[in-house]
Amino acid sequence: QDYTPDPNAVDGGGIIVTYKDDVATLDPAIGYDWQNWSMIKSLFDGLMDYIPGTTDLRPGLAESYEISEDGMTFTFKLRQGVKFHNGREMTAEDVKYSLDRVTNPETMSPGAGFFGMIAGYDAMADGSADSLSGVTVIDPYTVEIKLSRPDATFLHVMALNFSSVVPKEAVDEYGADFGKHPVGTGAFKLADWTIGQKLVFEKNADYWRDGVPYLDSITFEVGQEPIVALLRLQQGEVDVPGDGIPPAKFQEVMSDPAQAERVVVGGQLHTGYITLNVTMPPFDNVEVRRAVNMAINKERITQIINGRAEPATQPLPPSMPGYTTDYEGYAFDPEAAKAMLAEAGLGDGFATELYVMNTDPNPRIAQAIQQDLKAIGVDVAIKSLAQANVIEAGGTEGGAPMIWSGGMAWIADFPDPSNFYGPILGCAGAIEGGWNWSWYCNPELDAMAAEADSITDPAMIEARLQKWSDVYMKVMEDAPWVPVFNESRYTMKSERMGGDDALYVDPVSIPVNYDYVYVTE
Amino acid sequence: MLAYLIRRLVQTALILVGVSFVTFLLLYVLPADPVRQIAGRSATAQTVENIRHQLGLDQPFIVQYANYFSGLVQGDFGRSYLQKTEVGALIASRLPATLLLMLGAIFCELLIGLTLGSIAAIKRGKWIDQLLMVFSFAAVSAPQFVVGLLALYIFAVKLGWFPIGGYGTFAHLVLPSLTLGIMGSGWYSRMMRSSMVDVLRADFIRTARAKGLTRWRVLGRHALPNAILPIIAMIGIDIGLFMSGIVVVESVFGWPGIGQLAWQAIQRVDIPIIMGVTMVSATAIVLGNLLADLITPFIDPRIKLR
Amino acid sequence: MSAQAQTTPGAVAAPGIATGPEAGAPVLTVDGLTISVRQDGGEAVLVDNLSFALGRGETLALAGESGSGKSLTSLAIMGLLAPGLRVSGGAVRLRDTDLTALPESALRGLRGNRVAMIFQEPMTSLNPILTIGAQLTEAIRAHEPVSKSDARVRALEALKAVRLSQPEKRMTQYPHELSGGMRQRVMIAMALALEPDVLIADEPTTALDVTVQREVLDLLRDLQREHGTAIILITHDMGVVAEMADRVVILKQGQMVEVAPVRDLFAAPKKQYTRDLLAAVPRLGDGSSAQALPEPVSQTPIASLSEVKVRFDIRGGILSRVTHRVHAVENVGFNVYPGETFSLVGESGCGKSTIAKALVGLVPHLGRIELNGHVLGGLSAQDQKALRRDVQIVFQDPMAALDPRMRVGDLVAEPLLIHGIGSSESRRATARELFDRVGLSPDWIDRYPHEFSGGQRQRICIARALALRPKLIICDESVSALDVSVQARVLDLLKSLQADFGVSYLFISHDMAVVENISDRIAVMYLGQIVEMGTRAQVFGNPQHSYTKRLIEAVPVPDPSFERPLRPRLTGDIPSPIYSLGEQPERLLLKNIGDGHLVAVG
Amino acid sequence: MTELSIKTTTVSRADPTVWAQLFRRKLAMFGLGFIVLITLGAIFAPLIAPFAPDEQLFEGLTLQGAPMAPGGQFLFGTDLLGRDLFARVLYGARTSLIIGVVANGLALMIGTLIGVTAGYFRGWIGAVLMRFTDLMMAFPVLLLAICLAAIFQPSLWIVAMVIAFVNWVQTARVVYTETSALAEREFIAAEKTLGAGTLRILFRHILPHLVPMIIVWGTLGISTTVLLEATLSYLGVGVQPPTPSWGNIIFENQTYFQAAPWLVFIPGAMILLLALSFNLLGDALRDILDPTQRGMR
Ligand SMILES: Nc1ncnc2c1ncn2[C@@H]1O[C@H](COP(=O)(O)OP(=O)(O)OP(=O)(O)O)[C@@H](O)[C@H]1O
Ligand SMILES: Nc1ncnc2c1ncn2[C@@H]1O[C@H](COP(=O)(O)OP(=O)(O)OP(=O)(O)O)[C@@H](O)[C@H]1O
Ligand SMILES: [Mg+2]
Ligand SMILES: [Mg+2]
Ligand code: NI
Repeated sequence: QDYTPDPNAVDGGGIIVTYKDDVATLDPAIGYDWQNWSMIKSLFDGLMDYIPGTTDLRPGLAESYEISEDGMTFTFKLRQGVKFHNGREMTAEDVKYSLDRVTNPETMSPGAGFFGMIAGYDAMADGSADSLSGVTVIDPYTVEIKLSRPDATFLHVMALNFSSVVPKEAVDEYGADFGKHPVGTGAFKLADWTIGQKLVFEKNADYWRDGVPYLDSITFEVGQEPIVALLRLQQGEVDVPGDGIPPAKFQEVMSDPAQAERVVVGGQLHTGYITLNVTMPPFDNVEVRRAVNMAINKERITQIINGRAEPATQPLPPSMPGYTTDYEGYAFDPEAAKAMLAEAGLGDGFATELYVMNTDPNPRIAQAIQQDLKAIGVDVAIKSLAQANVIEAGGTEGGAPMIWSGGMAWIADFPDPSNFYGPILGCAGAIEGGWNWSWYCNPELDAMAAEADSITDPAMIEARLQKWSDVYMKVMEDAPWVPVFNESRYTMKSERMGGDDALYVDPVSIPVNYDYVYVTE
Repeated sequence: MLAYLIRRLVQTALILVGVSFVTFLLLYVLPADPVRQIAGRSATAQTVENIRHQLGLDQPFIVQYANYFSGLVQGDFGRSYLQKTEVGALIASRLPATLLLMLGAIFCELLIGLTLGSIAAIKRGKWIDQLLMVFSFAAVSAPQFVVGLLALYIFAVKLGWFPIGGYGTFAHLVLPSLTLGIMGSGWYSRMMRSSMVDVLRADFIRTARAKGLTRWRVLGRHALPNAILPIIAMIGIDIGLFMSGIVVVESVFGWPGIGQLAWQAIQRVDIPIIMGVTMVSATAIVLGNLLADLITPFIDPRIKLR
Repeated sequence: MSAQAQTTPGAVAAPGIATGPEAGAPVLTVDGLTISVRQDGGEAVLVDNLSFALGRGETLALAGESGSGKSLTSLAIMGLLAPGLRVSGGAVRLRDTDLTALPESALRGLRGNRVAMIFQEPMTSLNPILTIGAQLTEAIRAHEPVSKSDARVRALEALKAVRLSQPEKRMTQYPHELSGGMRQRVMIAMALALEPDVLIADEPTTALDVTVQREVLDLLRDLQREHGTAIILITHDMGVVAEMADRVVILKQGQMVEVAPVRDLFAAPKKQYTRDLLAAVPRLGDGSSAQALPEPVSQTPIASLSEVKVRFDIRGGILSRVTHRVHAVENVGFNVYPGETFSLVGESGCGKSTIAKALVGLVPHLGRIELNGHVLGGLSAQDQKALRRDVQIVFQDPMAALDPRMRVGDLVAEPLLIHGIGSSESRRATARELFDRVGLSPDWIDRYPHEFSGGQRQRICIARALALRPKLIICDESVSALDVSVQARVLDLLKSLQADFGVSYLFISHDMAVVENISDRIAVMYLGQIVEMGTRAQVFGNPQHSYTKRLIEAVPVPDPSFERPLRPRLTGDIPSPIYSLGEQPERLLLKNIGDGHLVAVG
Repeated sequence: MTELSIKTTTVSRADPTVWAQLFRRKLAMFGLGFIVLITLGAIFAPLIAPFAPDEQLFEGLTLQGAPMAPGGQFLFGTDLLGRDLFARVLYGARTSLIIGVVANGLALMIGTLIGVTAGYFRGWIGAVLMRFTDLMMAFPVLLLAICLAAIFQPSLWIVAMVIAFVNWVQTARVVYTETSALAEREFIAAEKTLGAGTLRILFRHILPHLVPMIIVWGTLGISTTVLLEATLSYLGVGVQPPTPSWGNIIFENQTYFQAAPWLVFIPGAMILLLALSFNLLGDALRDILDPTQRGMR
C-alpha cells in the first residue's frame, strides 16, 4: 500500500485538543478555518486523499481513477461498502450531489471557486443550472467528471475538504444547521457538541480503511487561551494545544529539554511576505520595489519571532514542489538599496504606509520592517488594524501601499505551486475586492501559468514544475512582493501521544492527522 | 410608579431601536466586507457577487435595516454569516454562562469593594486606609489578562484549589468571577469609602451610636444603606463595563460566554452575531440602569420617581 | 469644686423623689470637664472646667447663653464629641465608672441603656432613609431581648405617649414627612422607650407647641417618678426650667456662672449674668403693654392667601399607589399687611411650616397666594427672582437649611451676591455687620456651619434672611433655640427693622410669650385650618376657641413657686390630618365676632 | 452672569494656606512630586532617554530573540524588539498623560455636567439626558473605534476625543444619582428661596458635595482610560506603533508577563503611581478645602 501503518500503534484511548477560537461549522462546503479544516478531514472523505504526513496524493473514496488522453475526463471508480455515519452506503449519486451542492451559489461555499475547471461550473455560478453538467453518474460506483479546460490541479481539488462527499438526506434534514450536525464517511463522527465549550468526536467503527483510526475519541475544547492551554499541557490535562506554542512561552518550552523533546518541528506551506502595491507611486517603479526587497533584514525578523522561521527568497515555500532551490533572492544590502533609490530619483526617500493585522507578533514584525526601511530613508507609518480592515484595504485599489501578510498569510490549500499564484499574484486577483494586494498583473505570466496548469500528463510533471519555477522567478524580477520568511510549524504533544513525527506536522492536516495518531497508555 | 415603569419601558424600547439603528449603520459603513470573509481567498468575483446577493447585502441600507428590524421585532436575530446557525440559538446557548459570570463578578465586587471601602472609611487616615487605597488603584490599573493568568497560575496550577479553566461547577466560577470583579472592587471600594466618610459624619450616625447600637448595626443598618446610593447606580454601569473585560476573562478561563462569540464575530464581520450580541448587551445595560433607578427610591425615600 | 451632691426637694410636680433613699449618692458626676477644639494653631477651649453632680431622680437644668457649651457638655458625657473636639481635662463619672476613660466598646453598652440623649436638631439626627418605626424598635431591641412585634408594641406606646397622631401610620413614615415638632417627639419617644438611668434632653421641646410641651414634660416627670431617672435638661425656656428643674446650672461662654436650687436662683440670683437673663424672660401678658401699631386698613396686603390647600400623598403597597393623603393645609386664608407682624400659632404638625413653604413656592399648593401683588405660580424667572428678594424665609431646622460646605460668611452674603448687590468687600462688610447684629462675633464668618451651636446657626439663618432687607420675612420657629437674652436682642432687632423699613413678619412660633410680645395679629391653627384669628388683644385677651384657650393655659410660667392648677391629662384619640383617598376634613367656617375677630364655629 | 464670578473669593482667601498645608502633608507631596517628575520626564524625554524610543538595538535582544532584563546597560530592560524600555516609558508618558489627564478630565467634566443637570432638573430634561446616557452606555464602543480607525488617520487626539466621548457616561450616571439625592436636601430649598439661580445652585452648592466622588472617579479613571487607550490604539484609532504609551506597552507584552515581567509591571506601576499620585493630591486638596473634614486626621 501507499502507507505503512505504525507497527507500535495501539487502539483505544482519547485525546484532548484545545483551540482558542470556537469552531464555526463542520460543514465541509463551508468550513475554511485552519482549525476546522483538519476536523472536517477526519469527519469526511473526498474522492482523493493524501498519504499521511506527506503532500502525496492517494485515492480516497475512489478506489481508482482514469484520466482520458486529453486530460479532460476523469472517471472515478468508487469503493464499495463505504457507509455514511448514518448507516447508508455511499454511492456515486452522493458524489454528484456533493459537487453540485458546493458549487451551488445558494450554499455560499467559499470553496466554490476551486471547481471552476469542471464543465458546467459557469452555469452553476450564474444560477442558470442547478446541476454540474460535467459530472455524470455512470453507475452506482462510477462517476465521470468532465473538465472544461485541462487542469493539473484537479486531483488536488478533489482532495480538498470542499469536495467531501455528504449524504443528501442529512443535508436536507438539517438544512443550514448541517454544519452543526455533520454526517460523513470519515474516520470519526461527531458525538457531542456543547457550543462554545467542546466537541467530542468518536471513532467510526465502520470506517472503510482498515485498522484506523486508533483513538476512541477526540475532545476539542474551544475558547481556551493558548497560554492557558500550554499550562494545561504542562499539567498533563491536554494532549495537543491546537494553536501551537504561544510566542510568549516559546523560549520557556524550548529551553527545558523535557518539554522541548515533545515538540515536533516541520515545514509548512507558508510564506510571509510584504506586498508592494504596483499601482501606487513610488512602488510603480520596479527599482523602488527591488530596493525595498534589498532593505529588509530577514534574519533579524526571524530572530524577533524566536527563530521560528527560515528567511524566504521567493513566494513558494521550500517544501512546495516547484521551489527554485538555487535562487538566492535579493540579498540584504541597505547601501545598495539606497543607491538604487537614489537612481530612481528618490535619494531623499519617501513616506508610505504599512498595513498590518493587529495580533502579536505581526505589529512587531511591522516595526522591524519599519526600522529597516528607515535605514534607506523610507518613512513608514504603520496601520495596525483588525484583519477584516486590512483585507478590505488590500482589496481596494489605491488602498494600501504596503501590507504585511502575517496572520492572513497564504497557507496553501493544496500542495501545488499553482496555489500561490492565481488569486494572489495573477490578474484575476488584482481586482476590487481581490486578494492580489500588490495589484500586480502581468498577462504574460498569466499565460505561462495557464500553460503550466494545462500540462496534465503525469509524465510531464517535471516540465510543469519548471514552468512554475519560471513564473515565480519572473515574479521576483518584478518584485511585487518581499518574501520575508517561511514559518515552521512547532507542534507540541503530551507524553502519551504516539505516532510518527510526520503526523504531527502533517502539511495538510493541521495540527495533527487525527486518523493515525494514537496514545500509548 | 406603574406609570413611571411603563414610561421607562417605552423609552427603553426606543433606546434599543436607536442602538440597533446606529450599530447597523456603523456596520454598514465599516470598511470591511463581510462577503469577502465568507467567500474566502479563493473566491471568484462571481462567487462574491452571488453571496452578496444571497445575503441581501446588495440592497440599499434602509431596506437592509428594515429587513433586519422586522426580524428583530419577531424575535429573529437572523443567521450567522460564517456559522450559518441561528444567532438567537447561539446567544441563548452562551448567555447563561455570561450571566453567571457577571453575577459572580458583581458578587465579588460588592463583597470586596464594600467591605474594604467601609474598613477604609472607618480607619480613615490610618495605615490600613492607605494600604487599601493602594490596593484599589492596583486593582484598577492591573490588566485583566495578567490578573487572570496570575490567579490561574497561583490558585489553580500551584495550589491546585481550583480547576485550570473550564465551566460547570462552582469551583470553575470562582477565579473568573474574581478576575472580572477585581477591577470593579477597586472602584467600589473607593466609592464606598468616599460616601461612607460622608455618612459617618452625619448626625444620625451619632444618634444611632447614642442608642447604644452595636458597631455592626450602626454600620450595617445606618451607614451602609445611606452610603450605598452611588454604588447602586454603578451596578447598572458595570454590566456595560463587563462587556469589554469579559472577552479577556472568558478566554483566559475557557468560559463559554458571549464575549468570545462577540469578539470573533467582530474580527470576522459576522454582522448578525455582532448585532445580536449588541442588542442583548444593550438590553442588559438599559434594564440594569432601569433597575438601579427603581431601587434608589426604596433606599432613599426622599427621591421620588418622576 | 462648686458642685455638691446635695439636692433640694421642691420640684413642683414631683415632690417625693428627690428625698428618696438614693438621693444622696450622685448618679452622674461631672468633674472639671474641659472640652477643646483642635484648630490650625493649637487648641481652643470651648468648655472650661465644668463641674456638677446629678442625683438619682433629680432634674438638673443647664441653662445659659446660646453657644455656651451646653450641647458639647452633653455630648461629652455620651462620649460622642465630633472628631476634632476632645475632652482635654476632667472626668465624667457614672456612679464609679469614668466615662471619659472608657473604651468605645464599653461605652456602647452604657449608651441608650444607662444614659440616653435627645438631640437638639431632630431633622438631621434621624436617619433619613429608615422609617420612624424601624428607628424606634431598633433602639428598644438594642437593649432588651424582645421580639420584633413586642418592640413594635412598645414603640407604638412611646409614640402615643408623646401624643403623636396616628402612630401606626407614623411608624411607616420617613423623617422628612414629619413636621419639626413631630420629629422632635420621635426623638423623645426613642429616648423614653429606653428608660435610662440618666436622660440628657437637649432642648427637647423647642419645636413643640405649649400643649404638647406640657404633655412631654409630664411624661418626663412620670419617667422620673417610676424609674428614678435623673434628667439633665438643657433649655433656654426659663418657664420650663422653673417648672421642671430641681437645680439649675447657668453657663456662659463655656464657664459655669452659677449653680443653685431652682427656687433660690429665681428668687435671689447671685450673679449679674443670671439677673440679666431672668430679666429678659418674656412673660405672658407683657406684650399688652407694647404700643399698638397704626391700623393697616387702607393698605394693600404684602401677602394674601385665600383658600390655600396643601396636600401630601402617602403611598403604600408594592406599586406605591397613593392610599392616603395628608391634608396639611386646608382652606387657609389671611392677609399680611406691610409693617405688620402676623403670627401663626398652633399645634405641632398643624401645617404652619407648610404654609410657610407654600408661600415661598417650595411645596405645590391649591388656591391663591398673592405676594406683593403677584400671584404665585406661573411667574417668569425674572419676576420670581424679584419676588424672592422681597420675601425671605428662615427655616425651622437651621442645620439642614445651611449648605454644610460653605463658610457662614459666604452664606450670609450670598443673597446679596445673587441679587447683584454691592462689591465683594461691601458684601463681606454687610455680613460682618449682620453677624454683629444677631449677636455673633463677626470674626466667625470664615467658619463652617457645623462649628456652631444650634442657637448660633439659627441666628446665621436670620442674618441671611435680613441681608436683603426684604419686605416680608417668614420666621419659622426662628428664635426657639435662643436663650432669652439673645432672643430679646433678636426680637428687638426685628422690631427695629420693622420700625425703620416697614418690614412685615409672618411669625411662626409655639412660644406664646414671644408671640404675644411681638405680634400685631395672630392666627391660631388646628389640623390645617385656622380656628381663630384676630388682633393680639382679641386673641390673648378674649380667646374664644377652646383650642386657643387650652394653648394659653398651657404656657409654662417662669416662676418655680407657681402652682399649676391640676388639669386632666389629654387622653383618647389624637386628631390627625391624614385621610384616606376621597375623604376630606370637615370645613370650618369662621365667624366674625366683632372687629375682625374671627372664630371657627362648631 | 454674576452667578459664577464669586468663585474666586473663597479660594483666594484660602490660597496662601492651601500651599502651606499641602507642604505639610507627606503623601500629598509625594503625589505632587511624582506628577511633576513624570511631566518633566515626558517633556524632556529626548534629553533624558539614553536611546531613541523606537530604536531596535542589536544588543537589545539575545540571539534567541529574547529581551534583556532590567539592570546593566538598560535601566528598565528592553522589549521584544530590543528597544530600551526606559526610553519607551519616558516617551510613553507623553501619550498617557494626555489620555489620563486631558481625555479623562474632559470625560469627567462632561459626565459631571450632564449628571448634575439631569439629577437636578429630573423631569423631562433629566429623562432625555439620562436616556441619552443609557444609549451611549449601550453603544458598542469597540465597533465605533474600528469604524473610526478605518475612516480617520490614527492619532492621539482622535483617541483622546473618543475616550472623552464615551467615558463620560459612567460618571454621568453616578453624579445623577447623587445629585438627585442632594437636590432633595433642605439647604437646596433654602437656596432657592434666596432667589439663587440654577447655575449657582448647581455649581456652588451641589458640585462641592460631589467633589469627593469626582476625585474618586477622576483618579481611578486615569488608570482605566490609559488602558482603554491601548485597546483603542490596538484597533487602530490611536497612536500606532512604534509610538509608545504605557497602555500599549502593557498591551503588547502582556502575554509575556512571565517570560519578561518587567515589560508589564514597570509600565503598570507607572500607571498605578500616576493615578495614586493624583488621588493623594486630590484627597489632600479636598481635605484642605473642605471644611467638614477639618480636624479629622
Ligand atoms: N466642631 C466645632 N468646632 C469648633 N467650634 C465648635 C464646634 N462645635 C461647637 N463649637 C463651638 O462651641 C461652643 C459651644 O457649642 P454648643 O453647641 O455646646 O452650644 P450650646 O450651649 O448648645 O448652644 P445652643 O443653645 O445655641 O445650642 C459654640 O460657641 C460653638 O461655636
Ligand atoms: N413631605 C411630606 N410628606 C408627607 N407629609 C408631610 C410632608 N411634609 C409635611 N407633612 C405633613 O404635613 C403636616 C404639617 O406639617 P408642618 O411641617 O407644616 O407642621 P408644623 O405646623 O410646622 O408643625 P411643627 O410646629 O411641628 O413644625 C404634618 O402632619 C406632616 O406630617
Ligand atoms: Mg446646643
Ligand atoms: Mg414646622
Ligand atoms: Ni417602665
